[in-house]
Amino acid sequence: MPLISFVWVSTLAKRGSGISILSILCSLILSAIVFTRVWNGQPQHFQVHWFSVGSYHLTAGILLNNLSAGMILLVSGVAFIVHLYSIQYMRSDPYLRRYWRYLSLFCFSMMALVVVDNLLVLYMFWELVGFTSYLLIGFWYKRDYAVQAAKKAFIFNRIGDLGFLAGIMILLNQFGTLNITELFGDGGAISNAMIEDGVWISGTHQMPAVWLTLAGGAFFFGAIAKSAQFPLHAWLPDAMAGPTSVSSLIHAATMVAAGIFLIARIYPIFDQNILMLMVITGSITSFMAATIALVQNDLKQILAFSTISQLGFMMLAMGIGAYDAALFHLTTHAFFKCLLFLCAGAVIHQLEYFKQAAKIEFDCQDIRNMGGLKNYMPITFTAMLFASMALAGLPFTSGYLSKDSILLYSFDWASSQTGLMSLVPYLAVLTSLATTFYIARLIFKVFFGSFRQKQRIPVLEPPSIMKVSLMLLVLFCVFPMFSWNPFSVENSWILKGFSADVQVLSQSRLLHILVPLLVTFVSFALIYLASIVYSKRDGDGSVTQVARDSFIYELFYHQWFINKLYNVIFVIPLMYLSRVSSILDNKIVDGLVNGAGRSVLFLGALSTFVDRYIIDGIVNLLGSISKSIGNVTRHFQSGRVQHYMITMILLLLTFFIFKYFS
Amino acid sequence: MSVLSILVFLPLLAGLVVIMLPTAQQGRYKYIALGATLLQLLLSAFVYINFKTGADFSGVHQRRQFQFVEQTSWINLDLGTLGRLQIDYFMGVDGLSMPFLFLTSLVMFVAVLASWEIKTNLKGYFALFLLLDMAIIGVFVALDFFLFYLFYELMLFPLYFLIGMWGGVRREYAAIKFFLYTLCGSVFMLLIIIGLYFSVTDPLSGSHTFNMIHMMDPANYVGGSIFSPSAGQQLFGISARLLAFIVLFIAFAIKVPIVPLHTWLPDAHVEAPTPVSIILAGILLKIGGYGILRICYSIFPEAAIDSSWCIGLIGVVSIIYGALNALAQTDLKRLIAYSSVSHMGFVLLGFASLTAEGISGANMQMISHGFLSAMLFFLAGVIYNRVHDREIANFRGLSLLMPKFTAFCMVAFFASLGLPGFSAFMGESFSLIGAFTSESVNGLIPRWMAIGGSLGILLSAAYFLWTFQRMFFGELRLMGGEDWRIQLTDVNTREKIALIPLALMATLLGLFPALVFEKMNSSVLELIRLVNP
Amino acid sequence: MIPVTHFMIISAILFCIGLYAAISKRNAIMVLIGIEFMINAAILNFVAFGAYDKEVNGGQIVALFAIVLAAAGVAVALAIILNVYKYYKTIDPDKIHNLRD
Amino acid sequence: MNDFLPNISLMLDSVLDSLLWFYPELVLGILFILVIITDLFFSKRFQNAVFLLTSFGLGVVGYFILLQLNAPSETTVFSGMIRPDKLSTYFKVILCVVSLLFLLFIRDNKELKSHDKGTGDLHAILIAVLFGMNLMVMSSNLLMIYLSIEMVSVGSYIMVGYISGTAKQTEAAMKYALFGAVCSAMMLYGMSLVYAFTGTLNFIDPAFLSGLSSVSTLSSGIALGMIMVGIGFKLSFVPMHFWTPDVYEGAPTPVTAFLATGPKIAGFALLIRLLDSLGGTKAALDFNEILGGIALITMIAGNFSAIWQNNVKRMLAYSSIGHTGFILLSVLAFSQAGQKALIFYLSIYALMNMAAFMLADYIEEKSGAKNLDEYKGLGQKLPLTFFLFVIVLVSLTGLPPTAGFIGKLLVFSAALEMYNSTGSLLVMVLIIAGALVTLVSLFYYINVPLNAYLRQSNHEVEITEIKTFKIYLSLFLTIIILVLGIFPQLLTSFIVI
Repeated sequence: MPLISFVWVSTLAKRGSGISILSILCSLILSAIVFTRVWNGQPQHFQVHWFSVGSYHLTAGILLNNLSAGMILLVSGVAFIVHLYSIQYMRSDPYLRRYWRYLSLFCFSMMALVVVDNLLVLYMFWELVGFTSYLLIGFWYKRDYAVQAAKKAFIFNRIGDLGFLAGIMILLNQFGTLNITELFGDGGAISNAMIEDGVWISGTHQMPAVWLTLAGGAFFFGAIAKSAQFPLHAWLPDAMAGPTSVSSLIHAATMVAAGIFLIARIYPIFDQNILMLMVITGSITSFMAATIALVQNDLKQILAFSTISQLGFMMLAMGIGAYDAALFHLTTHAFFKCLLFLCAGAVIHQLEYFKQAAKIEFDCQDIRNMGGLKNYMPITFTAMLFASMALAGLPFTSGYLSKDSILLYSFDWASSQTGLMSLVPYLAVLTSLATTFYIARLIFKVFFGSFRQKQRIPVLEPPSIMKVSLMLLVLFCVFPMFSWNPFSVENSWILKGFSADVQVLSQSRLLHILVPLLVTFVSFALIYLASIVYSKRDGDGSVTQVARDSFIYELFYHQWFINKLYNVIFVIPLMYLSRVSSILDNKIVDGLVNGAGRSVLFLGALSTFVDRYIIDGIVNLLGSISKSIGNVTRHFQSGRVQHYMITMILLLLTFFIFKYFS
Repeated sequence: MSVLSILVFLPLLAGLVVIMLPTAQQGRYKYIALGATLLQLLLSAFVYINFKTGADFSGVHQRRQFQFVEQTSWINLDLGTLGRLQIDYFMGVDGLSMPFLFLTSLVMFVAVLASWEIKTNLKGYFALFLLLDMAIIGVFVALDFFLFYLFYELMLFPLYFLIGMWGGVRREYAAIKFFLYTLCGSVFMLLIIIGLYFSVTDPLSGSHTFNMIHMMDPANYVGGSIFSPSAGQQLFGISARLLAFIVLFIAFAIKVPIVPLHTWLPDAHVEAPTPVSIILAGILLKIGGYGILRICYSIFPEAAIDSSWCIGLIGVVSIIYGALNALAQTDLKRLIAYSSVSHMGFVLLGFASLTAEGISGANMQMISHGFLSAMLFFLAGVIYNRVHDREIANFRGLSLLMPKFTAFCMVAFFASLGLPGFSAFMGESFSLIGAFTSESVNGLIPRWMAIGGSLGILLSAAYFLWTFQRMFFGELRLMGGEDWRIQLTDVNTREKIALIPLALMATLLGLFPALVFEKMNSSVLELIRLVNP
Repeated sequence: MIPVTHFMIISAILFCIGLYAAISKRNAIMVLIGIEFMINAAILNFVAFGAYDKEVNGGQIVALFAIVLAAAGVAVALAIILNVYKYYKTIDPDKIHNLRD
Repeated sequence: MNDFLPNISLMLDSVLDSLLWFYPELVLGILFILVIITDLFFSKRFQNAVFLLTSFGLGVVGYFILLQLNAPSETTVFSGMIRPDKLSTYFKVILCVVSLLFLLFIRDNKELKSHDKGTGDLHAILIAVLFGMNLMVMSSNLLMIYLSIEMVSVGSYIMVGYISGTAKQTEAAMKYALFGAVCSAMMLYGMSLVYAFTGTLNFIDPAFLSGLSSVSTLSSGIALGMIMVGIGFKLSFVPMHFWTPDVYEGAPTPVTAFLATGPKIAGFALLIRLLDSLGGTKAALDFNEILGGIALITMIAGNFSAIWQNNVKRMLAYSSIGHTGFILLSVLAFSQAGQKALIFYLSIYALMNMAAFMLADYIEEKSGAKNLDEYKGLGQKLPLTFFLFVIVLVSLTGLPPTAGFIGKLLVFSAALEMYNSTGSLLVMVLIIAGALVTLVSLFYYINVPLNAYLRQSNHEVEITEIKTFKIYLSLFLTIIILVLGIFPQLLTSFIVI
C-alpha cells in the first residue's frame, strides 16, 4: 500500500514551499486512493515488529478502517488547502522555510496519528502534534505573548498527555498489548474482559474495577486537553497567537479534533461514568464557549471559542453514544471552521496591507475596527457567509446535517435520562442558538455596515491562490458533499460509514422533524436580530450607541446580567459556571495556572533552600563535628612534656579503674 | 588480549603517550585523545554489532552466557587460614553492560571535542582524562568485584583533579564535596566486598572468590558465613544481607544520585569544566545505576525485594524534588544538574518495579540521559565559552543570534522533557509503565508512585520550556551588550561534530528503541528471574 | 630475713616518688633524677625477687643491665638537656613548648 | 655458684651454637665498630667512605638475613634470650630495607649533610639502632625486650637531637628523651612486677603464663599494662602517643621518616611476640578487648587530630598514629593470616612513609614550604614531586590501585574473618571505625593536592624541579607501591609462614 510512501514524502518535505505543497498533494491523492479502497471495505492492517520489552512485543503498524481512512482524507484535504493558502498568506515572512518545515512536520505527525495501530505510537504522534503546534504557535517567537501562548499550549497538552500515558499504563498492565485492534476490535481484549465482584478481569490479569473507569478517565483527560475542553480549554484562545493559517489547520480542523478522534478510536474502553462525564463536559464546554464567543471582539478569539464550543458538541455526542454523529460533525466542522479561519485570515491579512498602506495604527483583529468589508472583498465574504451558515447549522449546509444529528441524538438520549441530565438537549439547543447569534454578529460586524477606518484606500480582495483555496472549502460546506438529501441526516454516507459498527439511529419521528424546524426558525430570527443590531450601525461603532437601542440593550443586558450573576457566584465554590465570562475565565483558569506555576516555583525555591541549608547543612555539620573531635584530641597537645606524662598516667589510671573497679 | 582489554587499556596507553610527549608538543595532546576515543568508539561499535542476543546470551548470573569474556588469574595470595585470596582479571559483557560501553565511548568522544576549551596544563588534563576514561570502561566490563572496585575507585582521583584544577570559581569546594561524598559510599562498599568474599566460594576450586557471578548463586555461600542467605545473620539488629544491600545501595545511590544524597551533584556539575560535566552527567551517574543492577540487585535479590518500596519512594521523591529544584535555578548548568537528579529518579523507580518494562525503561532512561545530558552540558558549555556567563536571565532572544545553536538546544531540551520520538520518552514512559505494572505483577510498589513519577514529566516540561523561552525567544537582549553580541557566534564545525551524533542517537533510540531494548531484553528478563523467581 | 613484701612496698613508694618528681619538677635534671628513682625502684624489685631465682639469677642480671642502660640513657638525656639550655636558656620543661598544636 | 661450674662449658657451647643464628647481628656489631673507626680516620680523605662501608655492611647483613630466612630457627637461642624464627626474620628484612632507605635519605638531605659534624656518627647510630631493632623483633625474654628497647631509644634520642641546629630540634630531642625515659622506667617496673609474679623473665616459658594466672587480675593487669607502656611508646598508640607529633615535627626529616617506620615496625613485632605468648590466657588482661579499645581510640585520635594540622610533618605524624591504630586492628586479628597481612601492611607502610617524608623533605628543600598553606601553587612548579606525593598519599589513605589499598584490604579481611569466627561486636565496630577514619584521613591528605594544585600562590617564586637522587628514589618507591597495588603477590609470595 502506498501509505508508507506518503509518510516518507511528508517527512522529506522539510524544505521550501514547493516541495511541501507537492508532497501534501501526493499525500492527498494517496489518501484518496486509500480512502476509496478502504471505505466501507475490509479494514486493512499492516504491522511490523517494533521492539520487545520483557514479555511484551510491541508492534508498530497501520490500521485502516473507515474511521482512519476518513480522517486521513480529511486531514490531507484540509492540509492541502491550507498549504495552498499559506503560499500567499505567509509569503512575506522572513522565516518562511521554518514555517514550511514545521507545517510539514505537523501534517506528517497528524496523518500518522490517525492511521497508526498502536496506542504508544499514537501517543508519540499525539505529543508530536502538540510539539509542532507549540512550534507553530510560537512561530513569531519575538512576540512575547506568542511564546507565552505556545508554552501554555504545550503545558496544557502535557497535562492531558499525562492522562493519556496513565491510560496506556493501565491498558498495558491489564492486557499486555497496546495494539488497537487487539484491544478494541471485535472480540478484542476489552470486550472479553469482564467485571466480577468489583474486579476487572482479563485473562490472567486482574485489577480493581475502578481502574477501568480510571483508564477511561485517563484517556478522556488526554482528549479534553487536546480538544480544548473545559477545564483545560484555556490554551486554545491563546494559541491564536500563531499565524492564522496555522490556527485554521491545527487549532480548528485537525489537531483539536484529535481528542475526539482518540475517543472514537478507543470507544469501547469508556464505561457509563466516563460517558456521563463526557456529556457533562461537552455540554458545559459548548455552552460556555458559545456564550463567551458572544461578547468577544477579536475575530480570531471568537472563532477560537466557537471551535471550543463545537468540539464540546462533539464531545457531547460522544458521551451520549452518538459516535457516528460526533464524527460526522467533526468532518463537517473541520471544513467549515477551517474556511472560517481562512477567511478571517484573509481579512486580517488584507487589513494588514491596508494598515501599512494607510500608515495608521489599529488592531487588525478587532471586529469593532471592521465593517462593510463585503464591498471590498466579495469573494471572501461569500465564502465566509457559507461557512457561517454551516456553523449556524442552517439548512442546505453541511453543518445542518451534522448538528441536527447531534441534537436529535441528544433528545433521544435524554428521553432515557432523568433529572438534570434531561436538560442536556435543551442546553445544546441553546448553545446552537447562541452559535447562530454570535456568528451572525461576526458576519454583520465585519462585512456589513461601513468600514470604520477613515482612510479611503480600498481594502483589496486577497490574491487568487487564497481565493481558490477558499472556494474549494466552500464546496465542502454545502450539503451535497455529504448527503443528497439536505434535510435527512440518515442519508449521509459519512454517518453510515462511521455508524457501521456502532448503533443505528432510531428516533421518534415527531421530534425528528420538530427539532430542526424549530432550531432553524429561531436561528433565522436570531440572524435577523443580529442584522438589526450590528449591520445598521455605522461610523464609530461605539458600544454606547448599541446600548441605546432598547431591545438590543435588553438582550445585552441579559448577557451581562448572567455574567454578573456568575460574578457573584464566583465567590461560592461553583466556580466552573463562572467561566461563562471570558474575563473571569482568564482570571480563574489562568489565575490557577499562574498560581500553580507560582506555587511550583515557590516549591522549587523551597526545595533549593532545603538543599542548600538543610542537606548541605547536615553534610557540613558532619564535617565540623569531625573537626571538633579533632580539636578535642589535639587540645592535649599542649607542647609541655610533663603534661603529656600526666595525661598519659591519668589516662592509664582511668583505664585501670574502669577496667577493674567498675 | 581481547577486545574488552583493548577497550580498557587503550586510553591508558594514550594517556602514557600524552605524559611522555614533551610539553612543547602540547598542541597534539587533544588529537591523541581524540584518536584514542575515536578508536574506542569504533571498538565499542564493533562490540555492539557482534553482540549476540537471545536467551542463550542473557548473562547476568551465568558465566558462560557472557560475551567477550576474559578471565585470567590475577592476584593469588595465600593467606594461611584465610585460604587463598583469589582475584581474577575477569571481564565480560552482557545485555546490561554492553549498551553502556557504547554510551561511554561516544560520550567520551564528545567530551574530548568539548575539551578544546581547556587552555592550561594540557598534559595533566589529558592524562587524567584518559585515565578516567579507562576507569569508567573498566567499571562497566569488570565481573570480578575486586576489579570492579579497583576501577570504581580509580575514577575518583582523575575526577577530583579535573574538577578541582580546571573548574570554576568554587571548584575547590565542589571537588572536595564530590570526593568525600563518593568515597563515603565506597569505603563501606569495601567492607561489604570483603564480607562477601569470605562468604562465597568458587564451586570449582573451593576457595573464596571475588567473582560477582559466583556471588549471585546462593549455593556458593559458605554455610553460616556472614552474608550467607541461609544463615540469616544479624548485624546491629538487622539482617546482615539487608544491611549489606543498603550499604551498597547507598554507595551507588550517591553516584546516581538520589535525594537527599545529591547535593554534590549541582556543585560538581556547575564548577566542573564542560567536558567533565559531560562525563559526570553522561556516564558517571549511570555507573550508580549500573552498579545497583549488577551488584545490589543481583547479589542481594531478597533484600532488593524487601526494600523496593523504599527505592521506589526515593525515586519518586528524586523525580519531583529534582524537578522542583530545577525550576528554581537561575544558572543554566545548575538547572541541567537538577534535571539530572529528576531524570535519574525515573531510573530508580524503574528498578524498584522489578518488571521487565521498568528495568528496561530505566536502562533506556540512563542511556538516553547519557546522550542528552552530555548534549545539554555541551550546549551550556558553548555559551559559557563564548561569554563566560551562564545566568539564564542574562540571555534573551538568542535564537536570532545563534539559530543553529537554538535548533540543537531545542532538540536537546525537548528530547529531555520526554517528547516522544526521542529516547528519553521511551525511558521515562517504560520506567513508569513498569512502576505501574508492578502492583499487579509482583506487588512491589504501589501504583500511585507511577502517577507521582509522571508528575515529573510535567514539571520537566515546565522548567525546560520556561528556560527555553527565557533564553531563546523574545527580542535579543544580552547582559554583556554589544561585546556579547560579537562573541556569541553560532556553533562551529567542531561543535557540530560533537552535537550531531548525540542528537542523532537520541532520535534514533526514540524511534527504534529496539536498538537498546532488544540487546538487553534477555538479560533483563534473566535478572528479574534471578531477583524475583 | 626481711619479708619480700617490704621490698615491694619500698620499691612502690620509690617508684611513686620518682614518678611524681618526673611529672612535677620544674627542672629537667630533676625529672631525670625522678626517672632514675623509678628505675631504681624496679631494680630493687628485681634484686629482691632474684633471690628466689637462684638457677638463672635473672633478677640480678637485669639489675646490672638496667643500671648500665639507665646510665647510658641519662648521659644522652643530659647532653640533650645541655643543648636545650643553649637555645632556651632554661631547662624548665614547662617553659619549653614551641612544638605544640 | 660452684654448682654451676660444670655447666659453663655446656653453656659456652650453646652460646657458640647460638651464634649461628646471630650472624646478621654479629655483622652489625662489627660494622658498628668499623664505621666508627672509618669515620674517625678515613672520612677526611674519602668523603664517601662511611656511606659506602655502611651500605656495603647493610648489604652483607641483608644477605645473612636472607640466608636465615631459608633456615629459620625453630627454638630460642642464647638460653631463651632470642628466637630468630621466620616471623622475626621477615621483620628483620623490612628493618634492613628501612635502614638502607634511611641511609640513602640522609645522603641526600641538605640539613644533615651540611652540618659540620658530618653524618659519620649518624651511620654508626643507625647501625646500633638496627642492632637494637633486630634484637627487638627476636626477643623472647623480658630482659632482651628492655635491652633492645633501650638500645633503640637511646639511639633514637641521639638521632633526633643529632644536629640540634635549631631550638625546635633540641626541644624535640628533650621531649623524646624525657618521655621515653619515663616510659621505659615504667616498663622496667612492670617487668620487675611480672618477674615477681612469675619468677621468670622468659615470656615463652609456660611458667610465665601460669605465674601470671596465679595472681589477681588487677596485679597482672597493672604489671602487663606497664610493660605495654614501653611498647606503646615505641608504637605511639594512645595514650603513649603524645610525643609523636612534636618529635616528628622537630626532628630532621630523615630521622622522622626513620622513627615513623623502623622502631615502630620493630615495636609491632615485639607486640606480636608478647601477645603470642599471652594468647589464650584469661587470667591476664583480656588483651583483645583492651587492644581493640586502644586501636579504636588511636585511630580516632590520630586521624581526627590530623585534620587540624598545617605542618606537613606533623600531619604525617598524626596520620602515623592513626595507622598504628589500624595496624593494631590486624594485630588483633591475630592469626597466621593476620600476621601475613601485618607483614605486608608494615612493609608497604614503611615504603609509603619513607616516600612521603622524602617528598616532603624535597619540597621543603626546594621551596622552603613546611606548611600546607605554603604548598599553594607548587603543583605546577614541581609536577613530578607532587604527582608522586599524591600517589603516596593515596596509598596512605588506602585507595586502589595502590599497595596501601591491598594492605587495607588484607587487614580488613583478617578482621572480618575474626568477626566471622568470634562474632565480637567490638571487632565489627573497629572495622567500621577503620572504614570511617579512612574517610577522615582523606580529609587531611587531600589538603596536599588541594593546596598544590587547586590553589594559586600569591607570591611567585621561581622554582625549578631538579631531579635529585631523592626524587628518583621516591619515584622508585612509588612505582613499587603501584606495582604492588596491582600485583601484590610479587611481595606476598615471599611471605610464607
